This record gives sequence, C-alpha cells and structure tokens, in this order.
Amino acid sequence: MAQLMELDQAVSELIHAGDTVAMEGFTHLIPHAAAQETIRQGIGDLVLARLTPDLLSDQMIGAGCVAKLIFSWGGNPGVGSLHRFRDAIENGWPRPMEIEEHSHAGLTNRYVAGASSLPFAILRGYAGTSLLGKTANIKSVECPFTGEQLAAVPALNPDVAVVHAQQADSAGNVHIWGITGVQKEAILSSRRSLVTVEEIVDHIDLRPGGIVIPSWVVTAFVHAPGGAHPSYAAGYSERDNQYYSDWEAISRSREGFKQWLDEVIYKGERR
Amino acid sequence: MAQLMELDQAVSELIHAGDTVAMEGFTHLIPHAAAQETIRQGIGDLVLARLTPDLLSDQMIGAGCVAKLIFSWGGNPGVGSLHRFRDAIENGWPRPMEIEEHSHAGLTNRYVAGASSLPFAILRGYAGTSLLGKTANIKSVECPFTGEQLAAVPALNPDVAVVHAQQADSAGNVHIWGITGVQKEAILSSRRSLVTVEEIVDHIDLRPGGIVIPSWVVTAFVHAPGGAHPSYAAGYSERDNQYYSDWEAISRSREGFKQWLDEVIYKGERR
Amino acid sequence: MARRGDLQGRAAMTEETNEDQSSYSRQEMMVVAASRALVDGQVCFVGIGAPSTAANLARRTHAPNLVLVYESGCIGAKPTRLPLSIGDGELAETADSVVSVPEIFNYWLQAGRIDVGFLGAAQIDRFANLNTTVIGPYEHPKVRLPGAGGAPEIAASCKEVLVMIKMNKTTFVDPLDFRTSIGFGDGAGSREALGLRGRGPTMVITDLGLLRPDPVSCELVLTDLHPGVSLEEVREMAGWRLRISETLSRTVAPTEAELTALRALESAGSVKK
Amino acid sequence: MARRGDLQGRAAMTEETNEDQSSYSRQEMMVVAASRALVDGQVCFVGIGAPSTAANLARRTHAPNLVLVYESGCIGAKPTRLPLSIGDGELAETADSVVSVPEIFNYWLQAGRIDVGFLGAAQIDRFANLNTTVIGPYEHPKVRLPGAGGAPEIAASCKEVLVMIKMNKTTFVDPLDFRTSIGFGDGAGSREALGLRGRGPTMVITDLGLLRPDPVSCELVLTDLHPGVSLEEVREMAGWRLRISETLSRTVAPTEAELTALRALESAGSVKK
Repeated sequence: MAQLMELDQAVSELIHAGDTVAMEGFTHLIPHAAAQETIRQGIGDLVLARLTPDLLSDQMIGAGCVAKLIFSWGGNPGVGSLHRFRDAIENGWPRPMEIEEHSHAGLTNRYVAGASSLPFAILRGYAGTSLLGKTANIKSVECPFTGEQLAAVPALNPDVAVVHAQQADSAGNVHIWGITGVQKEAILSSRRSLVTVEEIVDHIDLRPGGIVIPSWVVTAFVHAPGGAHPSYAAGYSERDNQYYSDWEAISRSREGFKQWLDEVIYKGERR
Repeated sequence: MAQLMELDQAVSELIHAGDTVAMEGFTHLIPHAAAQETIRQGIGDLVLARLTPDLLSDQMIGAGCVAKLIFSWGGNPGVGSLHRFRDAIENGWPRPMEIEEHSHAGLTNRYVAGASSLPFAILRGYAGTSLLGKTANIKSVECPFTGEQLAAVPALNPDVAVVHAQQADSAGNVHIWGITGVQKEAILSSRRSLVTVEEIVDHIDLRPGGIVIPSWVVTAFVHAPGGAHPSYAAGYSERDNQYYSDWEAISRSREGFKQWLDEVIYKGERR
Repeated sequence: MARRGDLQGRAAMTEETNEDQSSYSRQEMMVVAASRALVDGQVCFVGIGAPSTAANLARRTHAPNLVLVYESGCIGAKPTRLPLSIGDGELAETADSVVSVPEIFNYWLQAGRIDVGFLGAAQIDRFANLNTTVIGPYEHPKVRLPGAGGAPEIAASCKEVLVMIKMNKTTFVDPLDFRTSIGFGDGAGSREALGLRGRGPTMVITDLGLLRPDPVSCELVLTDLHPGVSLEEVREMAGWRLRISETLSRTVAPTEAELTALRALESAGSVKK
Repeated sequence: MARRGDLQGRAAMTEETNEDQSSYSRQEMMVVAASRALVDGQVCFVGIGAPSTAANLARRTHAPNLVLVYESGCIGAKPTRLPLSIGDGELAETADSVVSVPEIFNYWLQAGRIDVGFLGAAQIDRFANLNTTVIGPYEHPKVRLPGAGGAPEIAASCKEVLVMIKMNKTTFVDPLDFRTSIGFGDGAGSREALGLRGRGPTMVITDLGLLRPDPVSCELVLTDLHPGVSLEEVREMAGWRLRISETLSRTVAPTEAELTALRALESAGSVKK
C-alpha cells in the first residue's frame, strides 16, 4: 500500500544516487517539484529515463545529477534548444553524460515490456535510421511465423518512477485524467514509485478519460499542489508558457543557470 | 467513415461465407443480435474467433455456421457445459468443426498483434501445458537481449469484427463503457467492423471509464437496442440470467435446439 | 511408521469434531477452508464459482482488505453479492479500476503482481497439474470441457496458486488426459526449467481435506482431513497412492460466523452457482 | 532541353505573380502550400510548429473534416487556437478520444492508420532522408539537436509523409550528418528492402518551392517555385545539383481567404511559435 509522505522524505527514501529514475509526464503533469527536490538533495549519478527531456531534465542535467540520459526527444517545446542538455552532450559540462537514444515508439515500448515483465518488446521501428548503431539496446528479431525482421528493444525496469497526478485518495489510489502519456507504464515497470498529487481527496470520483492506479502498486504519494509547474495539471492549472520562454535566457549560459540554481533551488522557493 | 445501416443489410454486406469473424464482448456487450442475424441469413463456413464462446457461439455452431472456432474458453458462464459446442467437437454435429485453442492471454495477444500490425506477439504463456502441441499458432521466440524463451502467437487479423456498444453518435463514433474487454483490439485488428449500438446520440458525452472508437475505423454501425441480450449493456440492461439457465435445457438435445432455431431464429422474433 | 501415526491421529480427531457435521455441507467446508487460506491485504485473481465465493467470504470475515482481481479487467472489485459471471456489472461498478482484457493479462497477471491465483479443474494429478480441456483424447474427446481460459498464465505467474477441486475417482487421476495448466510439471525442478516465476500451487483444497506439495519432491501430500472424513475415504478417492503427512491435522470445522457469512453471501447471490 | 524550358517558364511566371509578394511572407507561403497538400477527410499525424499550423489552417479552409492526431494521444483534436505543445490541454479537451502514448504509437501509427505524417528537420538529403539529431559527428556533435521523437516511425508507417523545411545551404545537404528518419534511403527500392509500409515523402514543402520524388529514382525534383522566387536562388541553396522538373510550375500565391484564416489562427495562438 502506498505511504503518504512529505516530498523531501519521499525523495530521500525512494531515490538513491546511482538509481535509474523514470520521470514521466508527456507534456502534461511533468513532475517538476520532485525533480527539483532531487536536485536540492544533491542525489547524483542518476540514470534518467524520460521520453521528452525538457525543462525538468535540463535542470537536473545542469545541476550535475545525471550520469546517463535515456530519451527520445530533448527540447524546449515551442521555444527551441535545451541548453544544459546540449552543453552536457556537446561539452561534457558540468559532467560527462552518457546517452541512450531512441524514438518515442522505441522507448515507449521499453516501458511496455517492463510493465509486462517481458524481457523485450517488438516494433516496426528504427528501420533505415542511424539510431540503429548507436546503442546495444536496439536489436532485431525474426517473426517465427512470417520470417519478417522486427526491431526489438529490451524492457526498461527503473529503480523508481516519479510522476505527478491530479488526485490520490487517502489510501493512495492515484487518479489521472487528460493526457495520461506513459505514466502507468512507468509506474508498473519500476521497482518503486513516487507520485506527487495536486489534491488528496476522500473518494475518487472517476472522471471521463480518467484512469486509476491502485495504491498497492504505488510506494509513496505526496501532496504537492502545483508540483507540475511550469507544466500543467488538467483541472487544476494552466501551462506557464512564460516560464518556458524565460528558460531560454536563463539556461543559455552556465552563469545564468548557476545563478538560477542558487537562487531558486538552493536558497529560494521553488518557482 | 462509418455507415449507418440496418442490421440485415450490415450483416449481408460485411459478413461473407468463409470469412474469419471476430465476435467479441467479454461477458458484457455480447453481439447476440448480429450473430443471430448471421444465422438467419445462413452465412456459413465461418472461422469464428471469440475468447469466450458462450451462448452466441453455441447458437452459431449448432446452426452449422462455423467451420473453425478460434477460442480460449467455451462454456455457459455460471451454468455449465455448452452443448452445441460439445456436440460439434465430440460428434461433428451438425458439421465437423476445426478448433484452434488458446489461453485467454494468448488469444488476446493475437488480437493485440493484429491491432498493432505486428506479425506476432510475445507472452509468458503456455509453458508446460499440452496446448503447445495442438496448434501451429503457438511457437517460441528467443529474447535477443537475455536469451530467454518466450511464447509467440501470430497476429489475428479477421476479415470482420462484430461488437455491440452502448452508443454511437450520428457520425458513427462509438462509445463503450464498463467492461470493455478486447473489443477495441477486435475492431482495430479487423479489415472491416460492424458495431451494433443501444442508442444513437447527437453527441457523445464521455462516461467515466468510457472509451471512444473513432468513426473512421468503423465500417458500419447499426441501431440495435437490446442487441446484447441475453448479455447486458451497462447503463441500458441487466444480464438475463434466466435465459442462460434455460439454454441448458434448450441446447442439451439436437431436437430441442433445432426447435429453438426454427421458432426463434427462422420463424420468430429474436429473443 | 508414518502411516500408523496418521491413523491414530485421525481416529482421535474424528471423535472430537463429529458433533458439528450435520450443520454444514462438505462443499461449505471446502469454501471455508479456501477462504481461510487467504491473507488480509493479498491480491487475489478470482474466477467464478467456488473460488469467487471463497474470496468474497474471506473479504467479509478475516480479510477485509483482500484485493479481488477478475480477468474481465476489474481490479479491486467489491461485490455485495456473488457475481454470476466474471463480467458481472457489479464487478465493474465497484472496482477501483477497470482495464481492458489485454491490460489485465499483460500488465497485471503476467507481470507477477497477483499474490494468489485460484484455480478449479476437472482433473488433477499428483504434481497438481490441472486439466480443464478434455476427458479422453484431445482429437476425439469423450467429454469436451471449456478449455484453458486464464488458467495457464494464472498457474504460471501468480506468486502462489490455490486449487479448489472436489476429490473423487474421476478428479484425482494420474496421468491427466490433458495438461491445461501446470502445477509442478513432472516434479521438482520442472517449474524452474520452464522459467516460471510463481511458486505454483501451495495448497489443494478439496471437500475432504487439504493437500500441500512436498517441499522437496513437490508431490501432493494430504496434510489436513476435514471433520468427519476418514483417511480410508480419501485414499480410495485418489487415482494414485496418495502420500499422507506424518503430521496430519484435522481441519477446524466452519465457525458460526463463517457459516453465517457464507450463507448470507450465497442467498444474496445468483440463481445458479 | 529541360532546363531551358524551365527557365523560360519561370520568367513568365515570375512576372504574373510579382505584385502579390509584399502582402505575405515566404513562411506564410510555405504554410499555405502545406495546408493545400492535405485532402479533406484525411487522417493527419501532426507535430508542433509549422506542420500544426498548416494542418489547422487546412481544417479552417478546404479540409474541415481533416482528422488531427497528435502523438500525445489526442485523436481527432479540434483546437480553436494553435497548440503550443503536442500536449496542450485543449487538444485533449477537443479530441474524439485520448489514448495512452503506447496506444497511439502501437495501435494507430504503427498500424498504418494515418494517411499523412508531417515532418520537419534540420537537414534533408536528395532522397528526402531527414536529420533532427546532430550537426557534426554523433559522439562529438557541433550542435546537438532534439533527436528523433516520433519521426522514425512516422516516416516508416504513415501512408505518405509531407516534409516542411526552409531551404538553405545548411538544410539541403548531402550527405546528412545523421539519418534520424528515412525518406527513400539510398534511392529506389530502399524502402521496400527495409519492409516499410508507407509510401514515404510525397512532397517537400519549402519556403522557396515544392519538391517531389522522381517516380523512378526517388530523387527529389523541384516541381514548383513559389511566386517571386528565382530558379537560381533555389539552385544555390541546395547542397547538391538539384533536379528541376521539365514541367516546373509556379505556386499559386496565398489567397485572401487563406491569409486571413492563417493570421487569425496565429494571432489567436501562442506567445511563441
């Protein structure tokens, strides 16, 4: 059964240096508060898995938490480059960062295999691309019925999944609606899971399009209203587009980023 | 885009002798009206795919429509045997019937592969069972990463899927809620699809737990209130438990069944 | 002299519990015994019939936090009456989550998230392998049974499996006519060789007594006799020379509370079980 | 004498349409041309930026029944303003169905249900292969770009692909620094050899003109010049000796209605594109 915790306790109990951490939220419900708490606690050497490394990943990478990034698209959506991500890959700053690169379909299916306790998943993917030679985690497999060659990716089974959701009930059953992305698979593929929520409710009143993740596959849940900011939580908040725009200037230089890190993460209030 | 049709027209246009027909509905929303219309029109030599052959299949088998049955569990739920199914397998009456037998997990994954346009699916299944030798459609495949052996089943891509749903809007977008079973996969794996619905509504008001299947993957939709009877349609009807009980006596003898067929299907009103 | 010890123990025990036996049926004893095998908080994969009754009885007695999962996709169902089919509307209405059939098999059962799976069968052998497919040869069966349903993967992937089966000469057979789902295969090491993740059947619950696998050989051993059942009766029913535990116990008869809860559940239930 | 014919045609056409060119930008011409390439009723897989603008413009002009599918899982989205990200709340709110990311890729994209996929890129080569991954060597890139996202499978599985890319010396290169998604590979027969189901790119829409694959060799051929663009300008921009169609056409300038709809869409849209 899921345990109700404070954010700092949940992060320190569930996320350990060296862990493989899936932080998911596909353009919606991005678990920024938990990621920033991870930076604040200086938890390093992480293997960060995320389909769409965006500001969350840029902040963790710039802060030096990430030893390896498993991803499929890294950018500032609607704005442009991800400067800390680029600086790490182009210049090894603030530390060398290994990458394992996929397509969305490929990385998604790594989670699906993980959630299904299968060692691998098959897909029609990667054919004719240069991605094929860049990781040992894309192979091929032959259909035993037709002889066709398909792409194969291994299961991803992170140590811990971190997601943000709209609601949990007091037992820790989690309620997500709107764009649900790959969060269910992230939780089900991981050994532990940390869910921050906008609101803790007495009783889940299932919304149209809503899914419930039962308490007994969740390790810890945390009341963290606004925990997806600057992304949004449908029904609770709007995307803070200005923050995404502003991030361009903040993150462009190492100095600007370090100042943000110092002011916002280490000394200040999360924004 | 889906076309609105009458039931007799939809069955005659979409289901042809010799077709592979998936009729799905997992204990809920079983497409009885469409199946009985198929009997009425005498469409034969069908390969019938259905996870849970129950009364629907018993009626079609007894009427001689089924040349081959692809299935995983054949019984009268809560009552007992399926006599027409047994008579066909045990005695070849009214015609010899080939069977291809799976577990639920295996047959479900045949649909999943079909819906995904993959030639096969993998699962942890069938290990140590006698099912393995009984069909060429269960093989094994080796994980290219771990060397583990997994079961493999080929995609199922029926000629036509037949399902019952609660609602469609006037454009033919289909709305299903409650136990949704494997209906989405049945539709998406099939070349054509026929959906009977309880009600045609102006606008789909998505229910909690509801899914919408877009009109552009549906071939024909039919207004057939009560079309799941004797099974039920959550929000519209209750399961007719008496019918299931009564079927035991009706179906036990060939004579009893033939009388039912004559009275109810060929001469009478559908019940 | 294991056998003698067993016989002596049995005689003594029979006298102690004889007085209760007219107040409940052997079927009820079986369901109550199955219900007791469930531990509060466990996640239980339930079929229809006696297993569903047992699980729902447990939820109403000692295991209120039992999580019931049905293969129709209902996770955390809390039915107020016994469902007639695994797709009963009430299961969906009372569930924490209703998922698709592919999801329930791939993400929940196969993934090893289920603590206890319940299986019934038409035949069982000495290694607790089960047959629900055919009596007689597969191609020309004497009796065609429903088939596998969810059983092969329940047997493979649940952390443990409980089997419920009435014990008689047609059910306890060796060899099986067909192996629909695996218990311990050909004995020790079979499950491991097949790469199965779950531990397999930990108890076979019958109307006459309980059997458990030998920790070394994995062969079923009679460990408990239900009140009023003689060891001879059980021995006669098994199609092989049944092993008897050196520490054979006598099942505690159903309590008043258990019987009351069970009968309330069944009378609120369905037209037919 | 294909080239001469083209030059003559071009000269004539340039004069005809010159008068309009101050009233719209080349970016607008590109978006309008892309929008025109969509046929009413098609199912279109849309990313963010210019492709999303083009698809939404088409929905507001000649293709009201265009079905927009976003990789965030939104099927049949009908946004009233331009989404800022593929996960914009409005996409989910206006969609016919919102499905999980695994489902959108496995059941919808991979299954070949999408008529038209839109792709952008940092680099394109003569066979319409695309790079969105790195400039420079992969291990030590000069510029690290976002990477693949949905592109490899959009390129593989959509029935056809439309590419939108501004044409200049850094974008039209051969060879690519990295092949993120496939167009026609190494030319005729490449897609078939890889077992790809979709037809591949049927048009490359730029700010200067339109290119289409040669039906035999699959090499890109300039088939249309936008108003006011000279053939020399286009030739200079390509990093290879660009093939020019013998029947080179001049794109029709954006109509008043198209420009009005496009500008309304953009002004109702986002802080940033």
